[in-house]
Amino acid sequence: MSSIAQYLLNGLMQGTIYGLVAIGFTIFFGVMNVIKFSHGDVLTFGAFGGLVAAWVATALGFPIWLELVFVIVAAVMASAVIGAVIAQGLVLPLKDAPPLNMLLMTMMVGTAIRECIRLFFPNGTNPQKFPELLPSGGFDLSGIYFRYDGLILIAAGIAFIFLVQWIINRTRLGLAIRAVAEDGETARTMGINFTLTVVIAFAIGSMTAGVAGALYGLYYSEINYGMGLILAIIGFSAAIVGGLGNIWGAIIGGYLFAGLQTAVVAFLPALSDYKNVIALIVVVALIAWRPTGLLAERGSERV
Amino acid sequence: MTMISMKGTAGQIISSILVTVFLAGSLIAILEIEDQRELGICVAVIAVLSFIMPRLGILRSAEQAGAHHPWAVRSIILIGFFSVLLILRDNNFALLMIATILIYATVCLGITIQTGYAGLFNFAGAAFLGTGGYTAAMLGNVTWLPDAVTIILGGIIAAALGTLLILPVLRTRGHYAALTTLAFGVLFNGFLEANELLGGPQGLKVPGIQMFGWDFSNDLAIGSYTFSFYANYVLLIGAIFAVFMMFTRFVERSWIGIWLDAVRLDEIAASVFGLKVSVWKSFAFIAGNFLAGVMGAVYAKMTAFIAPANFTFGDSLLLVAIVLLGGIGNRWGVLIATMIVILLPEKLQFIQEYRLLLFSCVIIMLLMVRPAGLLARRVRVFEELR
Amino acid sequence: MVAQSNDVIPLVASGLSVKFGGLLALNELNIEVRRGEVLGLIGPNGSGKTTFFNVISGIYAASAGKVLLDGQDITTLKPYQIAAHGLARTFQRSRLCLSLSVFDNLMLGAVRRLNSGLWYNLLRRDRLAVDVRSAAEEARDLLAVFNPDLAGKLWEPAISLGMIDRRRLEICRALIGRPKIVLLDEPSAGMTHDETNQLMNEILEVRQNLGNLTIVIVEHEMGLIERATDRCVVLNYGKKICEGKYADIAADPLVREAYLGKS
Amino acid sequence: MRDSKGYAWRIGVSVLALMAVANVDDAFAKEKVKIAFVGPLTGAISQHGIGGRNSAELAVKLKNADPATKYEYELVTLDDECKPNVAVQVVTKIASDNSIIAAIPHYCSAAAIATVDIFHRFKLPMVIWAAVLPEITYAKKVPEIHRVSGTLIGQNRVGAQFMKERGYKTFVSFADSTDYGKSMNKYFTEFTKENKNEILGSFAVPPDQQDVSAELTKIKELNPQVIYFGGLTPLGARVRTQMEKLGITAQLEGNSGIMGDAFISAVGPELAEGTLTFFDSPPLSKMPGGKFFSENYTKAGYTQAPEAYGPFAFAATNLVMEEIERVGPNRAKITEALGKIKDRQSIIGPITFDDYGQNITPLTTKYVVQDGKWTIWDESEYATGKRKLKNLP
Repeated sequence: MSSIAQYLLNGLMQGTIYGLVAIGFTIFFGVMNVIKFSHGDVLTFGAFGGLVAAWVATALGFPIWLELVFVIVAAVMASAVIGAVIAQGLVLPLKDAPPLNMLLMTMMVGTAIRECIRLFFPNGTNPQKFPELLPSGGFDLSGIYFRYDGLILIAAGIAFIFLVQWIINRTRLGLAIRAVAEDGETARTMGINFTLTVVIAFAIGSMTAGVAGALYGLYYSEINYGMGLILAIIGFSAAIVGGLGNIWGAIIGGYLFAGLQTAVVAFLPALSDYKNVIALIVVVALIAWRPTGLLAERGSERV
Repeated sequence: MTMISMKGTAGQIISSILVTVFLAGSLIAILEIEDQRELGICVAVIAVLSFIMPRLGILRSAEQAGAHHPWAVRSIILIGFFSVLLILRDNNFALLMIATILIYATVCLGITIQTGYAGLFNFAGAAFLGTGGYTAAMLGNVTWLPDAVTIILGGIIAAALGTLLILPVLRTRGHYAALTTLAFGVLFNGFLEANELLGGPQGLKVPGIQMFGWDFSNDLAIGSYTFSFYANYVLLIGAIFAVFMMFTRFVERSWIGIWLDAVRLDEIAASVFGLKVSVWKSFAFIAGNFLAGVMGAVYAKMTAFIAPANFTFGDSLLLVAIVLLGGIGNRWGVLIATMIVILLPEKLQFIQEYRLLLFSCVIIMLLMVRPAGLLARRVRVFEELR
Repeated sequence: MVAQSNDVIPLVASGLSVKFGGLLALNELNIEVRRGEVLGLIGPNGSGKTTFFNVISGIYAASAGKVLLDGQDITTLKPYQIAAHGLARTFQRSRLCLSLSVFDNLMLGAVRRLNSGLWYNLLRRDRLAVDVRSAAEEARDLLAVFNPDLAGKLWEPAISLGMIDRRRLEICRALIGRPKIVLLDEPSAGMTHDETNQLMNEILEVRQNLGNLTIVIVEHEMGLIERATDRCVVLNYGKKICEGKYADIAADPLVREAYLGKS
Repeated sequence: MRDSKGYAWRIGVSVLALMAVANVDDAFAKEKVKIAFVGPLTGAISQHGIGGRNSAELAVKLKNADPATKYEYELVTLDDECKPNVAVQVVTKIASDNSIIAAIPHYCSAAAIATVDIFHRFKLPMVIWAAVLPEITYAKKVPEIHRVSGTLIGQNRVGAQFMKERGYKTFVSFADSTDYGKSMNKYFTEFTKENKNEILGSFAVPPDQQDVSAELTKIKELNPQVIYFGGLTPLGARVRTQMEKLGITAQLEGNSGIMGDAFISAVGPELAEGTLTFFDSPPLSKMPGGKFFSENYTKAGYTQAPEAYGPFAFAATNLVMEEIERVGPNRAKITEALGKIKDRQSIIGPITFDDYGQNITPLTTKYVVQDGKWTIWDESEYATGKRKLKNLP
């Protein structure tokens, strides 16, 4: 029984990270009808930003809790900046190009970010040690090993999900983003600064990646330049399964994917290396069954 | 720059000769030149020429020639092809690169039918290429089966595997369709890595091609010239490429071509006027995958080895990049884009680990500068059938 | 194809309803279209005219009731199956394939009449050439009825045409398939008064050549309805509120109320 | 953060150097001889490829600096991206370029297997500097094929015996799903069964898998004394850190794939402490030419570490150049000369090629991590008993 709970805990943590990544995809799709495939590498960029902040913090002798805040803020800002730069410099100019051009361009941007980290970050190819800033150890509750940092990170992840949810649905800025998502032209005529809103939306979407990157580093205490690609594929699948444009869909998609992966290893250990294969098979089957995702995407085609 | 009058049959023939000589010449130059400085100059000259040529209307009239005197243009192209083969006859590496370019160009013809004509996103091109390759590997030790049949079977099995994806592909649109094929591509690669029967990550050896009683691994002697054994593959793949270029042209220049375009542009209108959209999408999807499967089998037999690492998500991305950069839906654009996308990383070997970075930046730049691709697709005109 | 006997009514909608979520777009509609007539379908915006067309052509599914085309039940058929029964239509917002040539757009309308076999298209190129030539000829003649210089632009992309020529192309696309019934959705939208008249004459002229084609036309231009239709049906909030000759319905208080609101 | 301008300066200089090399007209210089280096310079394990490339470059630089040599050597470097089809492409390029006399190819086994036939077809002699899969040399006798690095059989045989002596009984194997991992697992299982120890389970995950907590939870259930890891540094680091997170206290037994300071810096000295591994060469410091190699390597200004197989690339390049000095730049002569190499001194110790071209002298050395450094077992405090391995019975 105890290991079932342990699997649940692992799945929850993974699901939180996949959910955060998927939220980014949903926001970009909502606002610009664009799949920004470099999102996974923006996450890596954020994580490396956090790592650099950690080095600086230890150099300046910050206390642990201040270093933790400094790392998370740096990760979030790094991703936000690069997300905004990509939006302004590459996504907006290609706004009217066919979707395939945009998809390919964002994939190449992802590759470029990955290569830059690998080449120009000192020893970029090697896995990097991420400092342990959270209290280590854990406590045993009837056989289940609960780690302090695991619990804190899951809570932080879920808190951030609600924060983004709140920004999008409860603030004026969120209203502007949703208006632009609904219909760019009308939003513009209503006096919303289209470009600025899009850039801010991309920045917020990238911030979720930054947080996910920092959480990833803190939880696994190791980051590497190539972790973005597989996270992008999983985050993209989660956002689509949940129904693009729908924040809750992305979150559910993230936990679903993590659950699938954990279930395969927990119940079919012999197939553990088919883990991603099986999860993706389920994703394809789900899409065949509900072609616009579980929580149907915004209205079907107007005739 | 006023258009020099290239009208009239003579003008058109001359222009198509000029275009063929230019293409053949730049291919030979890029393959033969190793020194970085000379290569830089050569690339600059090619860039300038390819900037001037359309301005002089040479490209336009070469196209006219293709429409009005198809067999004349085809023979010019054939002569060009054989002269390249003759000049590079003992340069093994150059011939291998030409064969690789023709393989990728043919696969991209298939993807052009899928994405360019029917509008289906296919991010699993490498998976179908791999299916063909693994079919050739598995059937390798079935000695009584002639290689021609193995290659065709590669295509059939790839097409059959594609039908598993038909339902999600047909029911989804836009980004959802992209996910379905993307997930399938990643899944296929994961399956190969984990599967023992198919040789797992270590890969499999694949026997070479024996056709018409001739072992392709022997050097070829024609008249007084001896050709490297890769020439056998270049000839076979060149022939297959020519057949499928004609197949793609016939598909595009027929009622089917119009139906595919209509399905891409407006499914509802297409259905309202009587087109069973699922039939035409399936036709395009299966035809494209068949092409990928056939060339996968040939590619595996030529490189005599196959492993999952060859068919990753990145390779599928490469195929999509080629089709896009060439000018979506334009057959000749696909050939030229394949040359660029295959030769560029090879020629960038001298900057070693910075190769991939520069390659991705070049693609981004091309996408920003020429979103419609190198040779944008012209409106279909049936006038040669008039 | 079912032999077209004269007594069977070409198009019958009985008890036809369509629900979008809570909204009842069509409410128990009973409409009959007689052979060879031009039926006007009028009503204020949002009264369900276009929804009616979309249900008949199979794009929207009916929530209740039945639709018969030549006596055959087409309620649950898909658009391409209904087209095979000889029904063609135009769209309120033009749905031309703009990047394709005028000829290609027209040929889409003639899908039923063209041979789409793989063998034929890929290998019988000579026969195909003959087919294309005759199709081009027929296309030119049809376009010439509407606008002679449009007939000259067969190989131009549809995007290069002006608004009115695009509307003519869309109508020709519906007619070239020699359908039994044509549904015209606001053909005169965006046209001046005399342009509308001229367009209607061209439609009626072509109708003669095609042997008394049955037409259902949705229109706001009352002058055109008066001149061109044999009968009219007035819809309001998805219900049929009046039916009959134009003169009678024009006088009907219910119709005036529907259009002008309570006086 | 170290100033990244260091990189820009290095790129600038190498580009200028390349231009200069192309221009200089060597009227009086010695005859130029080209040898090729092939390794994974892009992708997840490019640190090993770049470390190997730098070491090979260093060997060529030192050789050219020595006035007594007859020829001037030029190293042609190519990236095989650790992919078989790219490997076939680049090897065909160097094999069909007659000015290239010999090659130092491949870190990745899948790439090496794919190109063995091409080296044979074009009679291009080569010395593999890293790929450890046995089939590369032992599949069939090919005169052109040689390998300085040991196969992974030796390290598993010695490892299984060593763990038996320590008294360990129950094992779990955790390998990556590449050919390297599968082969490691195969020989680990073979020799562990030979020593009558019990394998409770074996797991395989793709090398780029980020989260292995699910598999480790399963292992925690099985509660083995030792976890055997068959894979490379990136995955190894993740396994070790996530073991700690899940409170798994099993002893970690590694392989040559995690040798090198990348593993220790990735998991941190405390977690790396006590990790055992078995590697077919003495540590750099203990190698006969070790100090000489590491001094020159840092002096040459390479920022990327040579990694575990750097010295092997250096030794292989030197070996080839020594043979060229002896018999002249001719492929057939070099192939024959390499075949006859016996007890040839090199910085990684004596090199002897058997008739399959496999270097049979590398002695498997036992290592344990002590205070953040790979230390030879016999010289460590674990051997003297001052420190204890984990889970000792």
